[in-house]
Amino acid sequence: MIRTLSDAIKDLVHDGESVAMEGFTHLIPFSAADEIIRQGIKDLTLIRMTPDLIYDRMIGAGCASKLVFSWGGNPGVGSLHRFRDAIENSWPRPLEIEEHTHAGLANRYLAGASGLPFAILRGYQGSDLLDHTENVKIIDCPFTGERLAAVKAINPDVTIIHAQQADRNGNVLLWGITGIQKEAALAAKKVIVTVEEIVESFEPKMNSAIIPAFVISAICICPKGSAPSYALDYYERDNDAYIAWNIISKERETFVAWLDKEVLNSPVDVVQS
Amino acid sequence: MIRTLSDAIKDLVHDGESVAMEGFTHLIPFSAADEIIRQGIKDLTLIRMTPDLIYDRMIGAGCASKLVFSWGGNPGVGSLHRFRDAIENSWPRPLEIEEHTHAGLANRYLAGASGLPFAILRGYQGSDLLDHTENVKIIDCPFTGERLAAVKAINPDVTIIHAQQADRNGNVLLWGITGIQKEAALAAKKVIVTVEEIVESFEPKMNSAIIPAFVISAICICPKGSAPSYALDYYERDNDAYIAWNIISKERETFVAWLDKEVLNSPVDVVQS
Amino acid sequence: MSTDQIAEMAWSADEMMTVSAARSLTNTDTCFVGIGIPSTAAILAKATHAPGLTLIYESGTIDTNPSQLPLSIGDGELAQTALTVVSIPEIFNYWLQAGRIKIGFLGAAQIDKFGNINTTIIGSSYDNPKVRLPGAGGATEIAGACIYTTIICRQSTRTFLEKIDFITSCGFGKGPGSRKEYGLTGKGPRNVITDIGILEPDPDSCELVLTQIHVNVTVEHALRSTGWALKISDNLKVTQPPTERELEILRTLNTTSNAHT
Amino acid sequence: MSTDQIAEMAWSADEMMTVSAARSLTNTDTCFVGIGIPSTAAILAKATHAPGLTLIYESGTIDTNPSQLPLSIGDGELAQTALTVVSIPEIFNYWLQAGRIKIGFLGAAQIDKFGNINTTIIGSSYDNPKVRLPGAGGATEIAGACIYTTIICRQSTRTFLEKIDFITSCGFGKGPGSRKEYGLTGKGPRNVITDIGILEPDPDSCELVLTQIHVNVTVEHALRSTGWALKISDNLKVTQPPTERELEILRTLNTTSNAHT
Repeated sequence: MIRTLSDAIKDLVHDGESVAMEGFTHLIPFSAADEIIRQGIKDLTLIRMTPDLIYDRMIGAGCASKLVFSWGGNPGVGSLHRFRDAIENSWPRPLEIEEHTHAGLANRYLAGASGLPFAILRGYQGSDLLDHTENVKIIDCPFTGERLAAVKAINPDVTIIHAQQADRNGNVLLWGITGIQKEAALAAKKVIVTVEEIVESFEPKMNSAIIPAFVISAICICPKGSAPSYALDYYERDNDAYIAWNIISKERETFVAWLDKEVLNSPVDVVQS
Repeated sequence: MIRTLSDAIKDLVHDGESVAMEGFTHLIPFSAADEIIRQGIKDLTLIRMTPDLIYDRMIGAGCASKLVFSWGGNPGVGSLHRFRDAIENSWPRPLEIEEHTHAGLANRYLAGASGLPFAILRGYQGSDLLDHTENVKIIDCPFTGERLAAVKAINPDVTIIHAQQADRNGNVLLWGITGIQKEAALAAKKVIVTVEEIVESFEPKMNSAIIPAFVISAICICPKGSAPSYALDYYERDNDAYIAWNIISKERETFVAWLDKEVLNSPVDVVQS
Repeated sequence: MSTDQIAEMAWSADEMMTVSAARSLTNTDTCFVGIGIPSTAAILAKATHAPGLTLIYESGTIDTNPSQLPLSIGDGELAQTALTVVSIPEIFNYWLQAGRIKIGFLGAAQIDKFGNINTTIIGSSYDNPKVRLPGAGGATEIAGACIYTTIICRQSTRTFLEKIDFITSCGFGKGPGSRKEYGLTGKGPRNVITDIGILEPDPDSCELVLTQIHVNVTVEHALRSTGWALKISDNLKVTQPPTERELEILRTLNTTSNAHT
Repeated sequence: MSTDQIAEMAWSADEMMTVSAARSLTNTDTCFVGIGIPSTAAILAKATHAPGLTLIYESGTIDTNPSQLPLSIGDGELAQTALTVVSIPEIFNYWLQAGRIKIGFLGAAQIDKFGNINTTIIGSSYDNPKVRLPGAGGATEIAGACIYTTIICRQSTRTFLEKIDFITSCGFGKGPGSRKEYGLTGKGPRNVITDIGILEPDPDSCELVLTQIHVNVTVEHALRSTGWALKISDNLKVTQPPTERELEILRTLNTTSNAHT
């Protein structure tokens, strides 16, 4: 179950599939994204609450035909230029979007992880988003008559997450901001986890989550696999890289040059356990 | 916010209220139950997934007029005799019951904690329980048409739980089997937490939950407050006491004698921070 | 059974039942375990032929490795030896309901020929029961959502009934099509393992059929211990006796427990 | 403002806005914080008059105590200094949706006189926007479920509009009754804090009224910076200038951050 990243992506991610790559600011699986770009995988439906730089790269590289998201900015910096260029100008190809609120998309994952066809929340109402999105309906509470939002379960073909540690049996430990990763993984048909390292046993951590091996398809060892986001207790967020992205990504030419140098011609280190 | 148990129960638990005292085998708040019995509080609607010895005592002592539950046995031993005597023979008073499955009652708490009027689950269908319980309806999924169970939110007037530790600010840490305690606490209007001890700061624990002070009404220091159940890393489950209860509780006379000696005339130690 | 047969046996009928249930689990299974004999059987499987078996209890303990038999479903031993412990809503919603668990191991106070089980009341009235049993606990949704269930209980005309007093957890309901009608996502009972033998559902009628009989037990005894006209498989197998190792480990487990099961 | 007025000021308009927002929080509040100036203001409040303030971010960090300004909503600093960190579904369902948070601190790209805000698109077409903004994030449900919200944004005729291009998050909707109709459980905007002053909703009409003006700013400037016929309170107050301590702590905070807000 411990495999190289290139093998895992080749076997488990295919053209036209829906792919969720989660990690809320923390533990964003950048190495896996770069490998998907290198393998030239196309027509993906990319799902992620915050597209962030990871999907800005993939959208700019032409991997995606659809994006399901709930907040598309460069946190603390400003716009995601490749995301905007795709939506505003269809470059490098048209990008269909399905837009949600954070609470709505989180509950779509939650329903998916729970084996339910939908989830309910107090949300969307009073927002124009309700007129412009799919997979949200307003229903009546069968007990009180209150009107609530129902969101359809989301079950990605593949979920990819990054974690600090796995053990030799393929169980995964992550800690700090654990975000939506457990739900995204449990909602998916296939699960790839990139990790900083393999350890002999897990030590107690505040605010940790464990994902058992029996729901995971592949583990790949990718040190610094979430940079320029961060892995708590391993490395810090590279805020300068987030700020620099604003310049790199602004124009197509600088983006293409960057992609060519930093991703396409920068193969992943092959790490095997 | 750190108070004596007798003061907290006097101020926060009143005749006729609905009270949830949770802890799934682990961390069952026995000391608080005994104090409710001593104060002679009556007509309570008692809510708990597993009534266990804690509610067998309270039912036998006449505190309850209604019980909401999902599994009423003495774990690994057999029957709860006071629970059965109340249902089968209305002793010491009639006991109305509202019976659920574990998954159903857990989701009633979950809806309560989430500020939703109901929750959905795949459950109850195919069981005769559906014809004999309240607050469950079968609804259609608005996306797929599948039929699912909807359970009404439960919001107890008071939830009482036991935890290993609180800090001086009134934040609570529990670990090990954390059960339904967080949901039961967050669903309630008032929350009492009895704890083994007050600590200066919390250390990381595997599988822990923290409940912030701002949702808690009172903290009471009750060492061994969950015996004869257990508090992980403090004391073990007193399995002999669970087995002995089968004898003590079988006949009304032995139960009454036990209650008189061990609860009514055995006042709680006053522990103040 | 004749007294001769009993005298010959180096094991009890409960031991044969527990060993048979243990054997039904494989090394790669995930098993949602109820307390009592189901738990003993699952721990026995893990201690013998299936060390990789993943045990999950409704207390939220996932991949737990108890070295002794727990008395309750939430003993400290289960938490301390688990890979992880999750909350009660999580264990039911994310793990059980989502269909991630292959086998649910259940007990029963009464069972009918469609594998429906009663753990709620004995008597004709829910409101005035003759005997009040513990109720559903996790069983209703375990029976609904595990890919398969295995029901483990002693076989007699008091427990194996044409009509049970209350359906707590659905097996095949009224027969073919019922599970689909109720929206139950799992496939239902795979087998019922008793102190007499093993019953399996007929693929067409869903009715439980005796497909295996324990060594030294007669078909006549099986028929006399069943409250409906029990069908016997044309291809009835005989259970291999417990091995010395199975018995030794089972008995060691039983001595390490306080459990009165 | 005249050039004279600007020369006199020992602080910027953004600093006055941030200090005013900080002052609106009390020591016992719980505050759900968005990133940028709302976060700066909340951290400033905690560092000055409200050390007991409970800060909650949508990344799941509860009761966090950052000593510097986070660039993102999920910086390591926020997790490491938090009482606890919960999952994303938990922060939205158990904490925000359940109405446990008193104040939601929100920014806006456009706002109308009923406190509805737009953070989604600029232009007349959702499908072909002139400018694509980040979208809702947590804002829609923060605006719905916090007991009150405070909106913090610079005031100009580009942002304060009679009709905004898209309602991302509901303030008072179409006016009295709208929040109830939409099932929104919170009370809606308590105030809008800008670089010019503070607007509060009229209790009857729900329309935002200028109730406070920052020192050295004129009413005429406020009127010219608003895209609707702004009503001025009969009882217009003037903001106390930032204290030396407020400015000193705010500027220290800003130098410890990479944030370009």
